[in-house]
Formats: sequence, structure tokens, C-alpha cells
Amino acid sequence: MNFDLSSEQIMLRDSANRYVKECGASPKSTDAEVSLIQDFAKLGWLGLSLPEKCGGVGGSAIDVMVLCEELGRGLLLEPYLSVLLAGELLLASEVDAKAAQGGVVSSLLANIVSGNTSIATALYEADSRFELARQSCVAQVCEQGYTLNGTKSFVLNGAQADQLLISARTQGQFNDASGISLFLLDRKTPGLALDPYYSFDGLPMATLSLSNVVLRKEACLVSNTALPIMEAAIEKVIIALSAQALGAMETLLYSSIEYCQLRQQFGKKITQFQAVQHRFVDMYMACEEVRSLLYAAAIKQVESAPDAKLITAMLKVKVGEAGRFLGEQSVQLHGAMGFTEDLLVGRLYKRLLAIDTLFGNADYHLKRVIKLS
Amino acid sequence: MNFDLSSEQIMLRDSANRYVKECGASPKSTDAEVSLIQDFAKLGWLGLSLPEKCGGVGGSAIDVMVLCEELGRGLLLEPYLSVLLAGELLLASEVDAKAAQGGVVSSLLANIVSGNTSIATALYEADSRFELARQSCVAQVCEQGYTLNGTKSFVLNGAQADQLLISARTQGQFNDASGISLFLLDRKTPGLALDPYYSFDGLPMATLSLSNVVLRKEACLVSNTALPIMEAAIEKVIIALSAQALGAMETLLYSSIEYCQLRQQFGKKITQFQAVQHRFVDMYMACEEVRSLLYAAAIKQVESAPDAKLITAMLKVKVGEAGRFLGEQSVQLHGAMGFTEDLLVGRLYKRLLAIDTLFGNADYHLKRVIKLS
Amino acid sequence: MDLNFSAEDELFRLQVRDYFKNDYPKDIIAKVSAGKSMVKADYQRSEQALAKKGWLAVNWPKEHGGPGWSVVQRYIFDEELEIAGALNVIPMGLLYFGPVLYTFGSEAQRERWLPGILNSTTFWAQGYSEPGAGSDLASLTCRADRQGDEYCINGSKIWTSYAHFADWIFCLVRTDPASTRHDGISFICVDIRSPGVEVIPIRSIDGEHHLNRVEFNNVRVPIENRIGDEGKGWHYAQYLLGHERTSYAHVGARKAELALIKNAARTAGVGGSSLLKDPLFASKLARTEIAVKTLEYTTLRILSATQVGAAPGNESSILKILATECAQAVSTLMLELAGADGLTEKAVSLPLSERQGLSGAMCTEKYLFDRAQTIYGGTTEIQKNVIAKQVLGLRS
Amino acid sequence: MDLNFSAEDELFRLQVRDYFKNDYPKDIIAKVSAGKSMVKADYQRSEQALAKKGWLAVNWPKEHGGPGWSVVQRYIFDEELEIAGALNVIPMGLLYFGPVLYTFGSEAQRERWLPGILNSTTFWAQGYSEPGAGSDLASLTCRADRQGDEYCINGSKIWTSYAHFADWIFCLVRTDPASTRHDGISFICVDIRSPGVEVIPIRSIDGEHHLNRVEFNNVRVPIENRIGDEGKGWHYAQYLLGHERTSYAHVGARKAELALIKNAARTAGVGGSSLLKDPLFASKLARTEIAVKTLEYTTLRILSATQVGAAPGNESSILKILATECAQAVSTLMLELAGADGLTEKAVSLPLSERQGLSGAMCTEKYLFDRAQTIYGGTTEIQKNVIAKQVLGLRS
Repeated sequence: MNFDLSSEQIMLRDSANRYVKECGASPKSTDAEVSLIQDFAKLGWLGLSLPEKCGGVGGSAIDVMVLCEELGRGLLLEPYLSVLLAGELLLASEVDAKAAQGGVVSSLLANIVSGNTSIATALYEADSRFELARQSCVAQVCEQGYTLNGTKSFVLNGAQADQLLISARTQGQFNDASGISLFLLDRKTPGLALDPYYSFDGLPMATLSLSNVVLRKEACLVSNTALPIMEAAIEKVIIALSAQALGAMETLLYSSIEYCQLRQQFGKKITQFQAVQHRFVDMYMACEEVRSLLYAAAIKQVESAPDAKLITAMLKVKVGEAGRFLGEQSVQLHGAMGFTEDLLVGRLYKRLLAIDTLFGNADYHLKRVIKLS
Repeated sequence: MNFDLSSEQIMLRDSANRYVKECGASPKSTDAEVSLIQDFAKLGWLGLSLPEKCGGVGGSAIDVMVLCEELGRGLLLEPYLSVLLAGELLLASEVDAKAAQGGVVSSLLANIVSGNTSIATALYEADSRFELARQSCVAQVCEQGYTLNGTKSFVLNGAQADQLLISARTQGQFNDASGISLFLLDRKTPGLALDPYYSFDGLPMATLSLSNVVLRKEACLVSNTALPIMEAAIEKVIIALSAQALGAMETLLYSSIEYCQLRQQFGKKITQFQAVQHRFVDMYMACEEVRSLLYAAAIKQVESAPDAKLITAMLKVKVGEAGRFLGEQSVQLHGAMGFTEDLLVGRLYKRLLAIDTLFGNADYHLKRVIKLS
Repeated sequence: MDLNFSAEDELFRLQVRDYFKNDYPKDIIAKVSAGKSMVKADYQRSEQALAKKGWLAVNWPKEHGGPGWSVVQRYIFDEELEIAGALNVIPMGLLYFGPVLYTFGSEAQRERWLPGILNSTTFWAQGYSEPGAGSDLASLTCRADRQGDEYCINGSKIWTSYAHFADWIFCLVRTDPASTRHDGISFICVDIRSPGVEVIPIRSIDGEHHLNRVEFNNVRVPIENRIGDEGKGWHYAQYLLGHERTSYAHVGARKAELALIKNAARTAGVGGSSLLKDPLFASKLARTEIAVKTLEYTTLRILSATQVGAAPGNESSILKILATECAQAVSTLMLELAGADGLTEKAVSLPLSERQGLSGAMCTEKYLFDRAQTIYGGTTEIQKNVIAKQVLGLRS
Repeated sequence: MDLNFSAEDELFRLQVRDYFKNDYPKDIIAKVSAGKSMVKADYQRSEQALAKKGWLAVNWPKEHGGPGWSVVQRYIFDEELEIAGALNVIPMGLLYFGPVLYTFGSEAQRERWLPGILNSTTFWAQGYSEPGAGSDLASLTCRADRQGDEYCINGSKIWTSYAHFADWIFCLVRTDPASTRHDGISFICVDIRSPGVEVIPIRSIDGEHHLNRVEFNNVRVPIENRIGDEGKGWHYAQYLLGHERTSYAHVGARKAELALIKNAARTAGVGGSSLLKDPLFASKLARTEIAVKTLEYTTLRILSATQVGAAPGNESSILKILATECAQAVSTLMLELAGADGLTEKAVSLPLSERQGLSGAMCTEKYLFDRAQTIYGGTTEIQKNVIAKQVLGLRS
């Protein structure tokens, strides 16, 4: 039983910390994204959790957590989450015998790790309310392979990616757990239309419309059994996302303290008011609570513990609520300054709000806790 | 639109306030109960909401509220709630043609108002979890009238009463809304056993066991349609109970302030700490919020407004939560002193906890708000 | 005690409702409900429509061009305006400056400035807050030095809502450089187009432009632009605050939002099912409904006391806390309603929008915008200090 | 990073579990689980059973008669004890006084007092708090005046848990009347049966007798009963506080309570249905489970840091807040579980009790008893002051 980082993890943390400090917070622009991808590839981060045979580092969920906490601390937005999610799905699809054929997946992974190919994953639909089993996008068997029709929403980096991973229903009804498949396609595939936009926290997103998109049989990486694979991949992404949240929360806490140390009201530093001090303590405690559940969830994932899912769901509840609390309080303690778009505080806050929503908000995961415990 | 008390209501409030101050908080003893009943009868309070033909004053829910706020302020425990509940039920039963026969009900009411007869009401059962429709106590038609079997729990003043009003099922299943009847019986009726105890806040309660209790046909005051009558009576009792809660909350607030004004910690009065000051403001705001909903609920009841039930359910949610908040904070702010049994703070706190539970706790009424709105 | 409005007031309510239904600009209501950014022309058209009816300067007495309404009539008017989804007036000239002007201004000043406010041809901004002063207004440092018949103003004002729409700005400035705290502050009106005035936009976290910084660099203002006596400005500003007891309530807006939320929730569950059947959402909704009802009856209690002159004067702090927290509770519920739809920027229209006139982006924007509620007009923390001291008698 | 205990520690856990299952007095476990009031003989029998196994003074090093366990072993032991439903030891002698005694006491003092603690024949009480001092211990006024070879003690101590069971009381008393705050305070042990000592019971809001007031009226105590130097008592008491980082955690107790609650909830709904199917109750339960898991992993993080000497020293405040609020959350959930059954006094046995070993009265009593958690050992407010100052570097 220990919670210490290994020396490699400490090195990873320190180098990420340095890089993030040099970079500054990401601006909202696709150019910035592209240059980040190249940096991340060079630093070996894109392949952090991927196996060495694909050019990756073979790191664990704990390593990913260490990196992501630092990315979150500096509000360095994507591209990492997209790579992590796609990587996990592709790795799982390799296990599926059919998909491994021709080494398509492993060469794609190698290209992702090197930054030569960018990839995005489209799992959710607009009316799914975080339920992955809700897949009304349909893939019908046809002569050439499959014909896909439907719409996928909230696709991170959807318009920037060369390749897309898409879930669609090959069997069953809208909400059935089985009958969901995973497809790989090129963004230039005829019938695929992209509607790009930004999320309110500045991430590039897109809505994908599939209109009689015809794919070869080999494009189906996982047939009918994709749901548990998608769920498992998202479990890992939640650890990474929660680590980003913790980094952002601590930056918010300490930058709010710094700001309030400098400001006077009624002849006193704002930090001298006891009500403000106790608020900061509540914020600090919230960070510590997130850290405890984050470490536990990451370790349990590495150890494939039977309660790994439960602890991860608990973590996402805590991250969603603590993140909103930290954000709201930081804005309040900054006063009108906190309400402006320019300050980092507002951007970190919006990032935390978005993190609550991504991959299921606090209430969604609270219901999972009820089911799992 | 006005929220002012009439001059009669101000007189009622002031005389109740004086009486309560002279009395002091009620000790936990049946003797005290008996002497209170006599005082209340003399002061005309037992008949406050009952019609003049029974010797009552014919007052409204607002008058009852005015009286009860003062009773709660001084932690003057029962006997009023039992009289109010039974009175409402008896009045409603008079409307039922069969029951009016022989003037039994109106002479009973007159005896209650004069303090000559004490009465208790047994509606709930141990596993009903606040659901009135849950009635597993059964009344079967027999040659003489009815035979009753079953158990009623949490009967306020059950062991002290001369007469008992009991609900029992005459038709249908455990949880059916219809088929519930209301019976009047003497405490000395053969087959009726009483197990007396106190609630944790010091109110006398009892569990009633009915074993082949045989009643004449006339003992049935309401046949099969008692549920809406019970619900309506409880609506009125909730106003009274909430007014008691508000009185208790304000006493808690101001006695906590007084205590903290006198106590020093680290060279300062406890009330000089900003975190404590803001806590007191939160407590004060909670009282104001209860007062707003209480006034609205009372007025809507008098006006038979279509949303009277909804506002009363909202009030009970607020009273339950605000009462617990006030109680918990008062204990915390008193420090170890607040944890002792002797101080009024602990007794008021326990009273507020009990009020939350009586006639359905905050969660129960929150579910009613969901249904009604 | 009763909750009924008088027959007269009920008749008045019907007239107001009828007006907003039939005579008020429909396109403005449509634009508000679509969550579009409002431009100056929208405000002007809305206000001039109200002015035409004589219903613009709702809190002014008749003698100065107001409708001379009772507090209850004004409450009913505000509620109906918000339930109808009409545009709230910009309060700077109408609610804040106007009463100072007709109470403390000279005859000449009234004649000069009241008409422009009354017909919505002149827009005003409020120059109170300063960088570094926050809610502690008494520490302000923007100075006006007397030079002959003029003041020369130097300094900064910040968080000036709608200064980018304004023709004039009324400022609290320090005219006595030796003074500290509340004394030595004067109330001066400045033509915002004067040389040396610069209005710098500040973008808010909801992505919109509501706020500005206003810089004064040797701005010369004639002394006749000063309201009342020199050095008494603070007291003029304070006087008005006590009279604006229920302006934060916005009960009508909260009711309208709840109705929108309930309507949208009916199809916002998985696959278009009802979110109202989700017990966690339903219980949050119920709690929010309790909060709105509590706000409504608290506001009415204060109105009732004001009617008979019994309001002790601290209601504005109590109501400020209650009303702003209620507003935040409602827009937090909107965020919950939006779910993943709330992730998108304003530009994007997604299902919640298509179905029910409440897009995810509008929900997020409203939630973010409402964070300002507990900050402006004195933070919640400061209101609690005021209640602790003035209502509960606690000294620090 | 890993969450696994070592194979040795896991083996140790099995031994402890086996002991509580087979060798620890079963009637005491039964009495604890029935929520009965424990008398002195119960504590003594429980402690002597543990002493026989050498597992009583769990935090003491081997040289003084403790088991010499690692912090992890001690955590495992505490958790198993609580999950088994055994009786917690009275901490005054074992956890609080013992370490002061073997660290700062003389050889003679150790020989005199350690054995009685180790075999649970001598019970101790802690005389720190005073009427009027509360959490601000440095302001204490109970005085010990030196008169030849004796101190003469006058004053009051209050909130002394279990003083009615105690043979001795260790006190912080002012030996230098001219001193203020932390200096001039000495650590003195008093035979509680000495002439002039009076123990006055205080009944708590849960109706039980846990606390006492202890009056000292010209109580004569030989100077050899003083621990360490005169005037240094405050520092001896403080020294220990930093070493007791996880004693408030009680993770095992919380887990055991949650298991009881879930078991009872299965039949606590209307007509014996499952309350776990009630979404509002289920979501409260889920939140409480999150709180307990958060407490567990936070405690383990602190233990892990302590193992390698990396604990910065403020953990006791963080854990005190977290652990006591978690305890209150669990017992508040009990109150919710009990529903109307919770109305009754302790004496009454009602359905919740008959079915599942958790009566309504026990739920209410536990809830009320747990209100003390955020008060004793320094209130939550004081812990927050400490964290603000020592962790976040905020000055008042």
C-alpha cells in the first residue's frame, strides 16, 4: 500500500509541468491544436498508454493520470483525450480476431503515436443523454460491406481528424446493449458530412452526419459487441479527464488565493476575512477528496480490481461536483474580475463545467454508483 | 394582499406569548400535560378552530398559526396538536350524514373544547412510512357492528386520552386509497391494549393493539371514505406544526446569538468571528423563508386555493430541512454546551427533528411536491 | 392576512397582460426567447414602446413623468413583463439615476436630462465601481479637481454595464483629495463623448459584451453637471439604495424560466423521453420550485410591509441574497436539463433548441451569466455582513 | 502506487479477524450491536481480553508494552475491530496519556502508572477543557499552587468523558499564576478519589451519560505527580496531538454502519418493501458511500505518507473534518432510514429493530451522539482556521 510516484512518474510529471508552463494556456484555435499534436508526439505522450510495438511507451493508467494532471493544471486543452480514447478502442478491437487482419489497426496506432495521423471518436448521439447503448445511427449490411446512416454529436476534434472511429447499431433496438459495432473510416469518405463548432470551453467539436456512407467489410473493427469495449475505454478516459480536472482545480484554488492576497476591501486583504478563509479551506478539502478518489480509481484500474468501475463512477461524481464548486467559488472570490472572459479563472471554470458534462455528468454517474454498489 | 395580523390575532399572539413565558418549557411528565389542558381550555385555545356551537371560537388556520408559533417559541409541548387533529376529523365526520346522528360528535367536541374529555388520534402504522393509505388494521362487519384487529403506532397522547379516533380498513387491500374508515372508541373498550412511551423529544406516545375489539355500528364515523378527510385534517395540522417549528427556530437563533455574545474564544466574542456571523445570517434567512411559506400556506388554506396542498407540502419540506439546519448549527455554535441535555437548545433541536418526522418528513413531502406541481 | 390582490390591481394586471400580448413589439419577444444578443436599437425600441404607453419610468412619481404606481402595481407590471418574455429596461437611467436626479437635481438639471430618459433617447451608464475598489465603494479614487468653472476628471471606472450604449455616465468621484472614505465624494454627470473619455469593452465568461471599463483622462466637465452639493455624492447614491427594495426579485422571470424548463424537460430524456420522470431531476426541479415560491412570498411580504410603511429597511439585503441565489438555482437546473447539449457554443443549434425554444447553449450561457448575480450590487458576502450588523446586531 | 497491503499485513488482518470472530467476548459484541449503554465492567472486560492478547496499547512501542505495530497494522487492527462490532477502547489512558507518560514521564512514574493502563485495571480521564475555555485551551484558569511538596489545585474541568469510570485524571493546570496563554501550564496527574475532587455527571442530548464536570476544591497533590518540567505541560500535550493523525478516521466503523443501513433498508419501505428502490434514499445512500470511500482513501494516503515520514503534519486537521463530517453523514442517513420509527425513545423496540438489529431509537441516538464529533477535539471551525493558516498560509 503506497501512493508514491515512481521515479519515472516523477520525471514525467516534472517534464509535463515544465512544458505546460512554457506553453501557457491553449488559445482557441485549430493551429494551436496542430502544433500541440506535434509536440506531444515528440515528447512521447501520444503513445503513453499504448504498447511498445506501436511505438508507444506502454505506460499505465497511473502514468496517464500523472501527465493529465499537469495538462489540466496549465489548461492545456486536447489533443490527448481523443488519442487516448481512440487508442483504447483500437487496442481492444485488435483482440477481436477479425479486426486484427492485415495489421491495419497496429499500423494506424503507430501513425497516431508518431503524430502522422489524427483520429477522433464518435460514440454519442444528441438525444442519448450520456447513455452509450442509445445508438440510433444504423449500419446495414450491404453488398460492399455496410451502409451507415445517422448522426453523431459532440465529436471531439471531429473536424480536425484524418480518421474517425464511429459506433453504430448493426442489430437490435435503439437502447439494446448488444448489437453495437465500431467502424473506422476516412474523413473523406463520401456521404460523411462534418459540422464543426467549438464547445463553450474552447474545444473543437463536430456533429457528423452519415448519409448512405458505404464502407467495406473490414471497416467494421468490432461487430455487435462494442458496448463493453466502449465502456472500458471511457473508464480510462474518465481517469485522465479527472486528473485534468484536479490540475485545473488546484490552479483555480491557488490563483484565487493569490488574487485575494493582493486585493483589499474595507481596509483588509480579502484573505484576512474568516468567511473567505473557510471557503478556501472547503475548496482545498474538495481537491484533497478528488485526489484520494483519483489515485484509488487509477490504481484499481491498473489492478483490474472488481470495484474499479464503482470507484471510477464515484470519482466522476466527485469531480463533477467539486469542479463546479471550485469554479463557482473562484469566480465569486474574484468578484467582477472572475466574471470576465480574459482571466484564466473563467476559462478553468468553464473547462471544469465541460469536464462534468463529458462522458456523463455527476447525476448520471451517481445513478451508476447506485447500480454498481 | 397583506400579511398583517388582525388586532384579534395580535391579542391572541401577545396573550400566548405571555402565557408561554410564565409557563417555561414543558417538562416531560403526564402531570404537566394534564394541567396544560386545563389552562388551554380556560384560555379558549382548545376550541380555537372549532365552531361556536361546540363552544369554540371559530378561528381560522391563520389564528391557529399565530397561537402555535408562540407555543413553539417557548417549547410548550402538546396537548394542542392532538385536539386540533381530532377536532378536524370530527368536524369532517359530522358532514357525513350517518355520523351526525344523535349529536354524539357535537357533544364530544364540546367536551373536548371544555377540557373535560381528552382525545387522541391513531392513523399511522409502524410500516406505513408516512403513507396514510397503508392501513393493515382491519375492521370487519359483525353482528354487533364491527370487529377491529391490528396495531396503530406513534399515537400522540394515546395513553392519556379518554377517547380514541382510529382509522382502519373496511374494504380493499393494504394500500388502497378507498375503503378506509374512521372509528371512535373509549380507551376502556375491551380488547384495546396501550403500550405507552415517550418520543425522543419528550412527547407522550403509545402503540395501540386492537385484538377483536367489538364496536357498535355507530362507532364508525366515516365509512370507506376517510382518506381524503384524514389528508385534509393533516394539512391543517402541518400548518400548526410548522408554526411551532418557526417559533422554536427563532428561539434557537436568538438564544444562540445571546450565548455566543457572552462567550470568548481566542480573545474575541464568538459572535465577532465572520464565519460565525455568516452562519447566523444563514439561520436567520432560513427562518424568513419558513415564515414566507408558512404565511402563504395558511392563507391558501383559509382561501381553499387550488394550490393549497402544494404550498403546504413545500412548507413541510422547508420546515424539515430548515429545522434540522437550525438545530444542528445551534448545537455546533454552542459547542459542548449544546450537546448537553439540560440546555433549552438541545430540547428545541430535538423538537424540530421530531417535527420533521411527524406527518411525513422532508423527503416524503418533496415527493408530494413532485406529484402535485 | 390575504394573498389576493385588490380587484383594481387584478384589472390592472389584465391590462398589462393584454398590452404585452397585443401591443408590445412581437419581434423583440421572439428575439429574447431565441436567446439572441440584444443590441442598443432593441432596447430603444422596447423602451420607446413602453414610453408611448407611459409605462417606462415605472418607479417615478407622476409629477416627474412616471405612472405613479403603487408598489403592488409595479410588482404586477414587472411580473407580467417578465412572464411575457419582454425585454427588461436598462436600469441605469430609469431606475438608478432618474430618482437621484428628480430628488436632488436642480430644476435646470431635471429639465435637461429627465425627458431624454423618459423617451429613451438618452442612455445612461453608472460610474461607481473602480478597479481596486470592488464592493467597497467608499475607497474610490477617481478624482475630479475643481479648475474654475470646470472639474477635471482623472481615473477609471469599471464594470459599467451598457456603457457602450450610453450617451452619459453618472459618476461618484472624489472632489476633495484630502478626504477618505465616504466624505469628499461628489455625484457628477459626464457626456460620454467628451474628449478624454474612453470606453473599453470587457467580455464576460458567457462570451457576451455586457461590461466596460471607462477611462477618464483630463476630462473637463462644467460644474453645473454636478448633482447637489459638492462632497455629498455618496449620500445621494445611498439614499436611493434603501428605496429599491424589490428590484432584484424578478419573480416573473423565474416563473417564466421554470415554465420553459418544464416544457423542455418533457422531451429531454434519453431518446426524447420525459426527464420529468427521472427522480433525481424531478427532485431538483421540485427544490427549485420551492425556492421560487419562497422568493415570491418573501417579496410579497416585503411589499406588504412597504405599503404600510413598516419595512425596517434591511429587506434589500435579504432579498438580494434570496433572489440571486434563486436565479442561480434556476439556471443551474437549466444546465442539468441541457446535459450534453449544453457543451456547445452559442452559435450551435441542437435538439433541445429545435424542440422547445431552449437550446443547450442558451442554458450554459444563462448559467454563466447568472454567476454575476451574487457579485454585482454588493456581493453575497457583503450582504451577509450587512444583515449580521444591522438585523442581528452583531459587531465585528 | 498500489493499494494492496503486503502479504504480511494481509496475514495479520486474517489473524485479527479470526481473533474477533472466535476469541473476543461475544456478549460484548452482542451488547454493542443492540445499542445498549455500556458500563465500566464492559469496557474493562473488553480491554482485558485485548490486553491478554497483547493488543490493547496498540499505538505503544514494544519497549513500553505495546505490540510495536506499524501504522498500517494499527489501521488494519482498528478497521477489523470496528467491522467486527467490538467495543472501542476508552482512549484517555491508552491513546492520550500513555504516550505522554512514556515520552516525558520519569522512570518512577512509568513504573507506577503504565502497568495499570496496560492491563486495564486503572482508568484515566483527561482534564483539559474548562467551563469558559472551550476549544481555546490556552486560556485555561484551573490553577495548581505550589505549597511545599504539594500542589493545591482549584478550579473546574469540563466535558471529561468517562470521568465517572476513572481512577485518575491527568490535567493541564496553571502553575504560574502570572502567566498567560501557553506558558506556565503544567501537566499533573490527580487521584480522582482525592479529597476535594467532585465528579458531576452531565447528560447529553442523546439521553446518555458520557460527560462530566470535575471540580477541584483545594485538592492536594504531591509534586511527584507532575509529568516533566513545571510550566511545560502545554507542549507535552501538543507534542502528542501531531502523532495522532488517523485516530479520528474510524473507517471500519463507517463501513460497518453502512452495511447495517443497507441491510435494514431492504425491508424498511412501505409495508416492508425495499427502501433501496426509493431513488431519493438510494441517492443519499450513494453519496454517503462516496463519502466513506473518500475517507478511506484519504486515510490510506496519509498512512502511506506517514510510513515514509512524508506527512507534513496538518493531516490531523484535514482528517478530523473529513472523518467527523462523514460520521455525521452516515448517522443522518440512519435517521432517514428510521423514518417514523426514529421518533421513539431508546426503550421502545419497533419494527426496524425487530427485523434488522437497528432500531429507530438507535438511529436517532446515534445521530444525536454524532453531533459531538464536530465539536470535541477542536471544532470544525477551529480546524479550518488551522488549515487556513498552516496549509494555505492565510493570516487573519
